[in-house]
Amino acid sequence: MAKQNKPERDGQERIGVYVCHCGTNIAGVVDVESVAKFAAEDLKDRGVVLARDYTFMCSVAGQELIEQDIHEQQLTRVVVAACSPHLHEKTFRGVCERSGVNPYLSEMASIREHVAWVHTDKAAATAKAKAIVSGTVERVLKNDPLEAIKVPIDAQTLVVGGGIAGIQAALEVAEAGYEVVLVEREASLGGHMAQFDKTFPTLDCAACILTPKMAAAGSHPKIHLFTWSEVEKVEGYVGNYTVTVKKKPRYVDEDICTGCGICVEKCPILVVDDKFEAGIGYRKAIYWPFAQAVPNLPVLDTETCTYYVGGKGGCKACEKFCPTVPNSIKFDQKAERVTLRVGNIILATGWDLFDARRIPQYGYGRLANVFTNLELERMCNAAGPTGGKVVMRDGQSAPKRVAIIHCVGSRDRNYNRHCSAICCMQSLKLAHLVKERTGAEVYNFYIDIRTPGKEYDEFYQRVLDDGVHFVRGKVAEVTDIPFDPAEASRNGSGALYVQVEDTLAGLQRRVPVDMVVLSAGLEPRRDSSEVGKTFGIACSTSGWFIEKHAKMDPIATMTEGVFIAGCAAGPKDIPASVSQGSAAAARVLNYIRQGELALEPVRASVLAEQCSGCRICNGLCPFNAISFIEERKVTEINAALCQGCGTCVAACPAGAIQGTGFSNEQLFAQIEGLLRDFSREPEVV
Amino acid sequence: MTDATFEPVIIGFTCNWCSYRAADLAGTARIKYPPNVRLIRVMCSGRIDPTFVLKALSEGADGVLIAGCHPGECHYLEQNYKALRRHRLLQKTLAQFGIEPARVRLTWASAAEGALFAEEIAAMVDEVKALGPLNWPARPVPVATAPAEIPVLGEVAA
Amino acid sequence: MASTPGNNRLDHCIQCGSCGGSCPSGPEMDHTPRRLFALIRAGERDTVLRSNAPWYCVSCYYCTVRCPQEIHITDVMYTLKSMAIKAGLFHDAALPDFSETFVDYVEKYGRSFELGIATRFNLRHHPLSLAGMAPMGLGMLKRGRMDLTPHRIDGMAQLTAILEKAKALEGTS
Amino acid sequence: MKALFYPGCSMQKNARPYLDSLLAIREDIDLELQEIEDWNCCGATEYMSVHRVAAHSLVGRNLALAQDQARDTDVLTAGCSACYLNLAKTDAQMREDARLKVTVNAALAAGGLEYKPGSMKVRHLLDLVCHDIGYEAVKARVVKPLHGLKVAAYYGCQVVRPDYDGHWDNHEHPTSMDKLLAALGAEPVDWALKTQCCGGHMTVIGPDVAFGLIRRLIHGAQEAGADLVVTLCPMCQLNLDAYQVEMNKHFHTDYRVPVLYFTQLMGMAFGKTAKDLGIGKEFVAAAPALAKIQAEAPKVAETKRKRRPKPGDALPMPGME
Repeated sequence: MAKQNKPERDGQERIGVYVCHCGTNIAGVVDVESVAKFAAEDLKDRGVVLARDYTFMCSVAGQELIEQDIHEQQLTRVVVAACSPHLHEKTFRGVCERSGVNPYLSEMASIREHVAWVHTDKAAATAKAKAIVSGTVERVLKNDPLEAIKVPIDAQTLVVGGGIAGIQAALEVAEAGYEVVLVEREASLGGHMAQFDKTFPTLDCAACILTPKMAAAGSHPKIHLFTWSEVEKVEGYVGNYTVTVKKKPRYVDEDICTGCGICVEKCPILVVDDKFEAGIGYRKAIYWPFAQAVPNLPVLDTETCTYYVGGKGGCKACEKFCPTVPNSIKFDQKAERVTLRVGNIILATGWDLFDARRIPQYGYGRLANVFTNLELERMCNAAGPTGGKVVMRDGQSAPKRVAIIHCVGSRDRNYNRHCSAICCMQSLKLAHLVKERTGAEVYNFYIDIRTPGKEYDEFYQRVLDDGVHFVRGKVAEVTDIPFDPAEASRNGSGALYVQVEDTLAGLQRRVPVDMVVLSAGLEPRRDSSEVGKTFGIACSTSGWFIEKHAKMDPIATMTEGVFIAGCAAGPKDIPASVSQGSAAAARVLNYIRQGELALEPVRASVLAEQCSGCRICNGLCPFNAISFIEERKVTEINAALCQGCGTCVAACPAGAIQGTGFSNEQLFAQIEGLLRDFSREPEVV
Repeated sequence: MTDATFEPVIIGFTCNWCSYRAADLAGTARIKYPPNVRLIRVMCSGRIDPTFVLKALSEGADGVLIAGCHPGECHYLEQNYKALRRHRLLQKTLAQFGIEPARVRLTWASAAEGALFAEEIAAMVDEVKALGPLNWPARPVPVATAPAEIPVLGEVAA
Repeated sequence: MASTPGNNRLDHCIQCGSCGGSCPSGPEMDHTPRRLFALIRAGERDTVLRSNAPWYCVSCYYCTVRCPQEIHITDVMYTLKSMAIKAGLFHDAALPDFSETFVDYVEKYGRSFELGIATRFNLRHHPLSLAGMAPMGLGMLKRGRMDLTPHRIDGMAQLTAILEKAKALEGTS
Repeated sequence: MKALFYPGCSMQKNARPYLDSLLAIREDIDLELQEIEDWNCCGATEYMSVHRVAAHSLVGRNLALAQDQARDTDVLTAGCSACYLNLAKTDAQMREDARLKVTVNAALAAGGLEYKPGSMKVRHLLDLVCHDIGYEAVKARVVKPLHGLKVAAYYGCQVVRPDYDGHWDNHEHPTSMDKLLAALGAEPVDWALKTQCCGGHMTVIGPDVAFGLIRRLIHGAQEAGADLVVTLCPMCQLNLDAYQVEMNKHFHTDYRVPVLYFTQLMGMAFGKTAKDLGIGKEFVAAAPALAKIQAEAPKVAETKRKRRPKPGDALPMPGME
């Protein structure tokens, strides 16, 4: 590394101040020349030897400007008044490092996000910018030259969620030759995609394009699969996470069971499967979620199995007929906990369907022939409960008139304000399938047809060719009660009336149909805030995980080492989920390949000679980094565990705990700088 | 004594993970709020030592805003609760210095709440403007501040 | 026009039609509430004030609770009615007259008086159907469910002062 | 429980049975009602169409009187939907809209009154009975359970919507009156039209619209197997009962579905006499329907044995919860 300019203590410091125009973003509101002049003149006594203002400090030219000044003017510290440090702190630290100044002797003064963009009064904004520059100069004087802390990265990666995004991420990391732990809460991989019959716009069969990836993930030597399991606890930090995975009991021994299926066949209990079959199919008490389940293992549902219900230990048919020796049915199997060390975590926890019961006027749960889109997907699926036939609730008769209602629960301030991105396309696909399977008259009720993807609008044209009727209007209600006997006689009993204003025709219509399909929107997982807390990341007000940057870094989060992919961060279609899975994997591989990660050198440490052993700080650290040394009656801080929050630094009555990066001296100086009143000194004209 | 031209100066302590990003988000969303607050970034609201607040007030600030993550969402798990404890204690100390407790306000703002944080700042500016300038060093300390009900030791012993 | 005090969220309307679809008297309206908002935004002041929609509104609040943009549609209808009266533009005179007859009685007695309202309104607008109303009127009388004479509240002077002041303020508000 | 009571104009004569039955059952459910002295009309759905601020001031006078006369209760209750809605709307909008609060109070000042928004909690009578007095307390008072009586609970619109203060469980599918009827021993029928509109003032200014709506409600109640409809609003009762006769003339039909108030049914279950409860004043006589109470022995609802589903059976039906 280049020779470092020796940082002299106060007095001989040579500070360079650079005020950025950021085009007109800053210069449009803040008088950048006057701020630069202020730094050069009013802060000369504080060590500022040079102050410039320039159009784009973050540009190559801007950076070279600093490098040139450091060499020609022997600058020892740099202050850049521009945007938020979250954007370019690394850039300007890099400039210093390249030109022989310790990177941590540079500071950014945020005069764009905190001044120019949020104030309109130019004079007040300029005055505020000057104060912030003064505060930052005082602070930078107190900065110490530091070295980034190198943290080793454990090469194993944790992927949470076995949907298409999680599978993709796990496969990409494993293919690169690194270990992956894939944890899935349900009994099999596949996520919601496994429930679909066809996918838009290509009408590929969902199972045909998903199961190969599931099988690959299931059998990949580098992927350790934990299905029917949940992550219970996460400790540690990027590169060194200790994760506790709770394997829920399957009551089937995974190593012995061959997946022959006799137990499922013999089990006498048939119950409604409201998980995979979305409530319109049945399953046994011991069951596979679906035929192509990976792993190919059944799981026993203790709520419906007679052995457990009433605790009388009855039936046990599955155990009797199980051919394996020793018997793979284990009624007393308990939950197991496994702890693992991983370096990075990818959350691909997916989405929940909006509960259509929350709109009573659509009649779901009350009117027999009102279905949700997932129920229709299961009906269309050849492996589904109706063998691919689209039928009404009686299980036999095919509908002659079907209504498909878009935006159920979406784009509505009473329910979910967001648009679910895929529910128009899913409605078009379902319209096509219903038309194809039953030849029925199909009515789609929409507010806007949104077909943003490749070949999406072409698919819409195809559905128009099918002769599907499109009525623009948000459906007001669905009722089975005719308005008057005349309407009843026209449509026969059992008809459902979709009451809507056809906004293009400008009149209120009551469209009689036999079957209504509610295209419900995507919602964040109901437990997304708990999961967020477990992994130390935040949820937005509507419940989706928050990205590090909505546009520039959508798969990272603010917590180093935790990444998000797929619908966990917001509604998106399958191609986007797959590409986010790959993107998250690429980012993780980048970290693994580096082998170590440079962390902010922000740590606390105890000056033993000043520590009075009062132990006030001992209880303050949730990371147990603070420990009391009995023999020497002083406290010590374990730098590896310390996360640098500084709570102990603030609490120490003797000031014995030092905090690098945010020391008391730095903050006191910044306060003084911010509040220094320059009006008394004569304004140098 | 609040003349119309008084513009309070308020020092704002924000934590790197939540409230500082809320301020950034208010910026990217171009949400306007009064320019009276000057922000300082710390890693966590737990880092804010009550002496920083007293230092800011003695240096001429008319108010101090402390903004951390919502309880339960702290990047360091629970350190914002300690900021809450310190703020409650500080309120008592301020009262004894004759400083209106409303001048030091504690609030929470998550990274997604740019608009809320801007509103919080605007509300505080109005409140401090109503209280008038602090210029603490010159402010007389009210005498009868000790609450009467502290029993004299003698009575307790008897 | 957009100064309707009901709610200035009119510009948030995405023309989805859930109000028009929910309205019990929607089919009889010349313009559904949705179309009225489009007309308001198009500046079609006269067409809007002449519309019979606000008068056919039965205040069942279906539209208000179902509006995905949380526009207080029923309140806007009330505002349109009072603006129509002020502007003297309405579909047919009978519609506002019922409200005004009701108001007259309340302002005279402090309480409503069904018999008076019904007879005066029908006399003026549907004299023929007055005869048709007789059986029901008699039925009500027979069952003691109709007063023959109005009752005046004690604080009439107080109420009148309040209403006069309110109307004066409303003129300005 | 003590509450200030705003009876409203309809209860004086048209809805006299509602008032009589309420006064009759008052002790049984220990509900102490203190009528507001010299209350004035709430403007129903008409006054607001002419003058907005004056309408709020009209209602404001009632709120101010209630606020001044209130002793050890801040609950203000009304039996009629329109009165309840206007009181609640004025209170809520004065809370939200500072300009309206100032203007209305300026008007009230002309009468020497002032109303501080939020000082009165405006609640509908049914809301008090179901949620404050409670189904158990009501059940405990039942002397003569209404077994054998099938009832369609009709909520109308202005009580459940817009529900400013969120008292009601659901704008579209409320269940509290159904539960109350069950507590009385009656059998509430499953009836989807329970919050559809009764036509309101359309019976006067647009009879065809009103008759269509009334027929749908009456026809729906009959289809659902109800012996009678029970409502909680004088205007709904008027439209469904008195105008049912007119509707029959209009459509040449012969519907005979009686319409009573829920307080009358409560009175029946508490063993009060029909006369005390004002039963008999309805246009479509309720006597034949009421005769069904305890006519035959209550058939015990046989629990259908959950037989095991077979393929080809109907698809399973999602529950309401």
